[in-house]
Amino acid sequence: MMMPMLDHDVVPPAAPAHPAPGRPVELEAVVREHVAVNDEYRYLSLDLPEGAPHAKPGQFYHLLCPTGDGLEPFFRRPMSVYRVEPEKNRLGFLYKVTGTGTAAMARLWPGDTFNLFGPLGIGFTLPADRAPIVLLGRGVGLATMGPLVPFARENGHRVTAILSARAPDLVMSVDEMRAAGADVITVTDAEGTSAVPHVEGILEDLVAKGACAALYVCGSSRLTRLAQAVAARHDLFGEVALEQQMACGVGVCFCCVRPFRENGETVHRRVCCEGPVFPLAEALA
Amino acid sequence: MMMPMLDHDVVPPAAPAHPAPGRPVELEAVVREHVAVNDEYRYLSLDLPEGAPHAKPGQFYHLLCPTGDGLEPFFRRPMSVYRVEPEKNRLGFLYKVTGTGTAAMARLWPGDTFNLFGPLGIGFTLPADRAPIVLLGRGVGLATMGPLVPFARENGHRVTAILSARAPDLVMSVDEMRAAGADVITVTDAEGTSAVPHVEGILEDLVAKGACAALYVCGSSRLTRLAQAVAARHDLFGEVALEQQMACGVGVCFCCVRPFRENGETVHRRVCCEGPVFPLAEALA
Amino acid sequence: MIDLSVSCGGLALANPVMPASGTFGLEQAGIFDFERLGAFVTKTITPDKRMGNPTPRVSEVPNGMLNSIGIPSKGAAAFVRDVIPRFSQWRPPLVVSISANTPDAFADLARTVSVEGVAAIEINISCPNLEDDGKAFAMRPESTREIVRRLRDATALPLWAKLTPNAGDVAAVAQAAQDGGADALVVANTILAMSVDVTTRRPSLGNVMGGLSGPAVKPIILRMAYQCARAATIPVIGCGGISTARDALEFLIVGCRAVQVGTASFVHPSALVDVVDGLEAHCRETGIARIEDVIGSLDLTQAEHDMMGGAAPASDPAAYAEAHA
Amino acid sequence: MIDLSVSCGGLALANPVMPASGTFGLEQAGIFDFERLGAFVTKTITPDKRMGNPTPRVSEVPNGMLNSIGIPSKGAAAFVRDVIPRFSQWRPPLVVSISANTPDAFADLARTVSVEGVAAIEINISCPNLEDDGKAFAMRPESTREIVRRLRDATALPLWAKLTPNAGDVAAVAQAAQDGGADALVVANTILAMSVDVTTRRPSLGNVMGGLSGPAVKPIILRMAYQCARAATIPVIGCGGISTARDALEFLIVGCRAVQVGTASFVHPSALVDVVDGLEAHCRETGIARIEDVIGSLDLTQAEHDMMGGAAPASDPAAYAEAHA
Ligand SMILES: Cc1cc2nc3c(=O)[nH]c(=O)nc-3n(C[C@H](O)[C@H](O)[C@H](O)COP(=O)(O)OP(=O)(O)OC[C@H]3O[C@@H](n4cnc5c(N)ncnc54)[C@H](O)[C@@H]3O)c2cc1C
Ligand SMILES: Cc1cc2nc3c(=O)[nH]c(=O)nc-3n(C[C@H](O)[C@H](O)[C@H](O)COP(=O)(O)OP(=O)(O)OC[C@H]3O[C@@H](n4cnc5c(N)ncnc54)[C@H](O)[C@@H]3O)c2cc1C
Ligand SMILES: Cc1cc2nc3c(=O)[nH]c(=O)nc-3n(C[C@H](O)[C@H](O)[C@H](O)COP(=O)(O)O)c2cc1C
Ligand SMILES: Cc1cc2nc3c(=O)[nH]c(=O)nc-3n(C[C@H](O)[C@H](O)[C@H](O)COP(=O)(O)O)c2cc1C
Ligand code: FES
Ligand code: FES
Repeated sequence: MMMPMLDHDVVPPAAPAHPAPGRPVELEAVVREHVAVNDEYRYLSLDLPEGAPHAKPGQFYHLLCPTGDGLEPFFRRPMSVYRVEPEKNRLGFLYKVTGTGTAAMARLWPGDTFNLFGPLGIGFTLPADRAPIVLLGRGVGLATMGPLVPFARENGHRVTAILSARAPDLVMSVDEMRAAGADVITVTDAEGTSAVPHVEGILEDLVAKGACAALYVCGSSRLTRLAQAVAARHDLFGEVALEQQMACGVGVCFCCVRPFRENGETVHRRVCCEGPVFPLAEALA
Repeated sequence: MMMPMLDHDVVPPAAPAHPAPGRPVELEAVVREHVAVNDEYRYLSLDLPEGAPHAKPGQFYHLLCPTGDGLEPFFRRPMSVYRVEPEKNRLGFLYKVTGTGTAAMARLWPGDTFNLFGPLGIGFTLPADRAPIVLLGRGVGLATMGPLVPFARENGHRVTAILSARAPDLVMSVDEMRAAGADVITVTDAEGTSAVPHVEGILEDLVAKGACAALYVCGSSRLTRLAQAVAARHDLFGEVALEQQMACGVGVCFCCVRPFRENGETVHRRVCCEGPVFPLAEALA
Repeated sequence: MIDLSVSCGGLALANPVMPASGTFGLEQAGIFDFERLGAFVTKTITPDKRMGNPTPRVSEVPNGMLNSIGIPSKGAAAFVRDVIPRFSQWRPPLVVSISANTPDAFADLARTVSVEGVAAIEINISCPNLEDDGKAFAMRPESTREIVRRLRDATALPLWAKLTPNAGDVAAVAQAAQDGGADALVVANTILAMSVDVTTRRPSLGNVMGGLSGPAVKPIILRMAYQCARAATIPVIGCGGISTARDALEFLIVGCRAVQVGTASFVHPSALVDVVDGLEAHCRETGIARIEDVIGSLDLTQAEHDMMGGAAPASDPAAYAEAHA
Repeated sequence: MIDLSVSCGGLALANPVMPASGTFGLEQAGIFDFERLGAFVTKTITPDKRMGNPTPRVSEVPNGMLNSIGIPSKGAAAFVRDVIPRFSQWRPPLVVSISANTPDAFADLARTVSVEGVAAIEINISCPNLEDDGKAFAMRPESTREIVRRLRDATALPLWAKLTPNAGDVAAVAQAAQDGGADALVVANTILAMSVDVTTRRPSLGNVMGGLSGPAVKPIILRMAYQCARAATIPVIGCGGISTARDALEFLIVGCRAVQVGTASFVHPSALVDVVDGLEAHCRETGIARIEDVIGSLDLTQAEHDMMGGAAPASDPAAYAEAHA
């Protein structure tokens, strides 16, 4: 490989090597802003203490959600970074209230402290050669994809984002992604545009146009299988960000395993430290 | 007995019968006021919901202290009423932060709700005949004694309160009790006036002057034993308010027992429902 | 109308919710509506008058409590004379909990309380058997079978055997109780535990060790109730850490026919009635007509749940036949 | 300078704090300072490569967690080759946890890991013995004595026997392990438990049942550690629900010579080091020069504590000789 490497997170498609994550720390962040984005999602912006390490796109923090008044989350909760602003020492999460921990988190007020542990895990890698990339996300997956857009644009990649949701008002990040320089295509169940064959058509078009040299997917098993098929068909580089329940978040408890294909065998890998971003082809989705 | 009875809480010294407590309920009170009285004590005033039953002096509530941020009290905490204001539908507690529950309670803000269960237990009874009474209290005991002053005054009793504390600035309620019509004598460790022989002298003087036909004591084993001796010597009516750790608060779990003398035998009685106010002579203090 | 009624251990109950022994008494009559309960269960009584243990008798721990109340008791005679008749004013059946330290005394007591007004006897066999080195009857299958048989012969009333979670093989003890003639199993009593005040270096209980109850024990007792429900054919009554209708549902789903609520009533005085209301609400919301349909409905199909909304491929089952770590 | 050092089970430890097996690994090297630990304890390894249990493998419960990780293992050979040497860069001694399903395989494994760099072997005998109907070795005193004896013959390294809290008589098992030749006892592994998702009616773990750990188990395990420390003369290492220095002190006060911290590290990644710091601070604040002075310092004098600041008269001790309810 003779191509210039822009960053150690940018590797050739043939041998995607993962960057070593920054050393994680436990820290007390302070809530800056906490708003409802739509009926389901909330955006939480935090000020980090001086000198805190910053996350790369695809990495996550393990959050100690506050206890009290009947909500007693015991474990930490994993959450991908949605916005990373190292220059302002800020961090943003985009999240959906689904259970105890996120409900407890939803009660944070500006000025409250919030205990985070991170950054954790291995983030996204970009293909070499400023190759154009396509993001495919649904639901919470959009949050994980968020910071990939500016990261790829800064590294000279053209970005197309296909955002899937149940209804048009639940598609998030369209404006942010456009502002960050992505072409955005939205598909929704309500409009009948989110079905696999239709999305497959969009992807094939992009591949044909030379706009899709690498595929990134998150938030849906269905879309992951589709992306795997398209990537295999055209021999594209690809990554998938996966979720699994976590306890330790650092690789010692082995609770967060998912099955992968490796040399024809099924093996278990830990989402927290061998992922959450994995080679697309190897995931058993 | 031919004496007129002012109230069913006012009974002749010879046969003190306890009034039946009002039916206790679980309710959500709202914090009106929450202030530090001195370095150790706080005053919490609550608005009760419409129609809530009101406590009698000496009765208590069982408080569900809020959980959160590392303070996770499991049991309710018993707390005597310090101020009862049925006409305003209000209730006040005077308390000392001593551990988990009271520390959690100390974080309540005006407007917060606070879950109470009560009123519970059996309160103070007054002697018949508008006989003059003497209150002897120390520490938290003063809180329990608080509402006895207006109650006794309204029923025509002359009241002398002997308030004991480590130091003069820790004696509470002096002004309130004076305003309610009590003669107040303060004794403190710092001034060297709180020792048993000195307090005994004060009591003997009061008895000699005819100002002490009944004795009420709370908050100190030492003072309880003194009061027992003086009451026995002069055949005075007397009551003591006792404390013990509680779980149920209503008499079913038998955790809150203390030993009493009954016909020469030692028996256990439950502080929550057979007290917390007991005949002075019978307590093994 | 949701049908909450269950038959359980020889009794027809209006609903499957009753108090746990030692956490309920006539003192609560003004606090919640006694008519709403599936049954009454009294504090354990012993043949003779007893004082109980030294104070402190309780101590709180994270999400639970320790108690070493002991069994203060006014004796069986006073109980039969003064307490039993007072329950006749309400409809729910009365279950009397008894205990004694020898088989003879236990059998005598069973006879003594087999009177008008008593619907069933719960035998608290977690107490030490003085004829067996002080080991609790329910610690071993053999001693359980024997004492239940003795008591079976002593009374015609339904017999509920309350097991101890301190036994190493609760399912075997459950089977033994069934063999001995028990009509139902109460799973279970408190778990032996302790805590220490680090400042004074004293045990937090006057009795040093005591029984743990409350939410902290629920996952352990639920497991035992499940094991007993699989091991025995007589009804299992779940008891341990049940505070809400959801907790009660967990026990019903794993196969219990009824539940007992103890410690929760100390935190929320109306917990028992709240659980009844919650069961009814759950049935209504999920379209269940009879609570009987919930009992034993545990779904053991191996679908690995997928965090991403699809069904993940099942992994190799052979590789999974491993013990928990 | 506070002296935190203890001798424990054949090793001299700089302090009494170490990780619990299965909650610690090389992955944490960047997260807290490994030099601060009293010892390292590895995840249990098995002779062969294993996959572990189906997901979900963990579930949270009030103040604790359930796990059914199983023992995913790369096998002993890979472990000896790849993992053991990497620990030599730090000073604390390395304790390797092993397990197997037959006495022969267990003994072989003990020999395999008796290599340079290993200071002691912790034997996880909570696993099923396939030659005894799948009952875990540590469920009964006899099988415990036998397996410990077998392993005692297989290695010259100090042997720490890790007991299961699911046994009915842990103190008897502790004595048996000592008889078999164990150098220390780890009390204890997780408590078998379960929980159910009321909405799906599925067990919350893929494996149905799993082990309970975390603060919820502390009062139970503390009681067992106390019983074992009284029953055995070899050191007891407390393990169960320890999250803070105060928790660790409770175990030391009842007689443990060291403690292991597991689940707490998942909530606070620096929990182990925080416990070490907390022990030191406690000693400093209370004027204790050596942590040894805390060990076994439980005060059993029967002074009923009085809520009113005086000493209450002790009640009749005879009347108190009763079982907990
Ligand atoms: C690497 C990673 C990144 C994530 N990023 C985001 C994000 O940016 N925005 C967002 O809204 N959500 C994200 N999630 C999902 C998020 O972790 C869950 O929604 C959250 O844990 C739910 O917790 P709860 O207490 O509200 O729900 P409960 O259902 O009460 O949680 C119970 C337990 O299940 C776990 N759990 C439940 N759902 C999930 C899930 N989908 N993934 C992992 N664990 C789960 C919880 O952590 C907890 O341990 C991410 C998950 C992972 C693994
Ligand atoms: C009838 C009655 C009336 C009381 N009235 C007042 C009052 O008006 N003002 C006031 O400041 N205090 C009063 N107390 C004492 C008050 O209940 C305790 O200070 C409080 O329970 C301490 O709880 P904690 O969680 O802060 O302390 P912790 O030490 O953390 O409590 C641990 C456990 O011990 C119990 N406990 C600790 N101290 C006492 C005690 N003295 N009495 C009973 N239980 C105790 C707690 O309730 C809890 O269950 C009264 C006690 C009783 C029994
Ligand atoms: C204060 C208290 C007293 C108890 N007394 C008895 C008793 O007398 N007899 C008995 O069989 N169980 C007794 N128990 C055990 C309970 O009946 C029940 O088995 C246990 O508390 C678990 O249920 P819970 O977690 O809902 O409280 C007592 C429990 C408590 C907390
Ligand atoms: C995720 C997890 C994995 C575990 N794996 C092992 C193991 O491999 N071997 C073992 O002996 N104990 C294992 N345990 C048990 C712990 O070592 C410890 O005994 C138990 O968790 C109690 O301590 P704690 O409450 O501090 O976690 C495991 C516990 C957890 C939570
Ligand atoms: S969460 Fe513990 S190994 Fe991944
Ligand atoms: S607190 Fe339960 S009987 Fe008094």
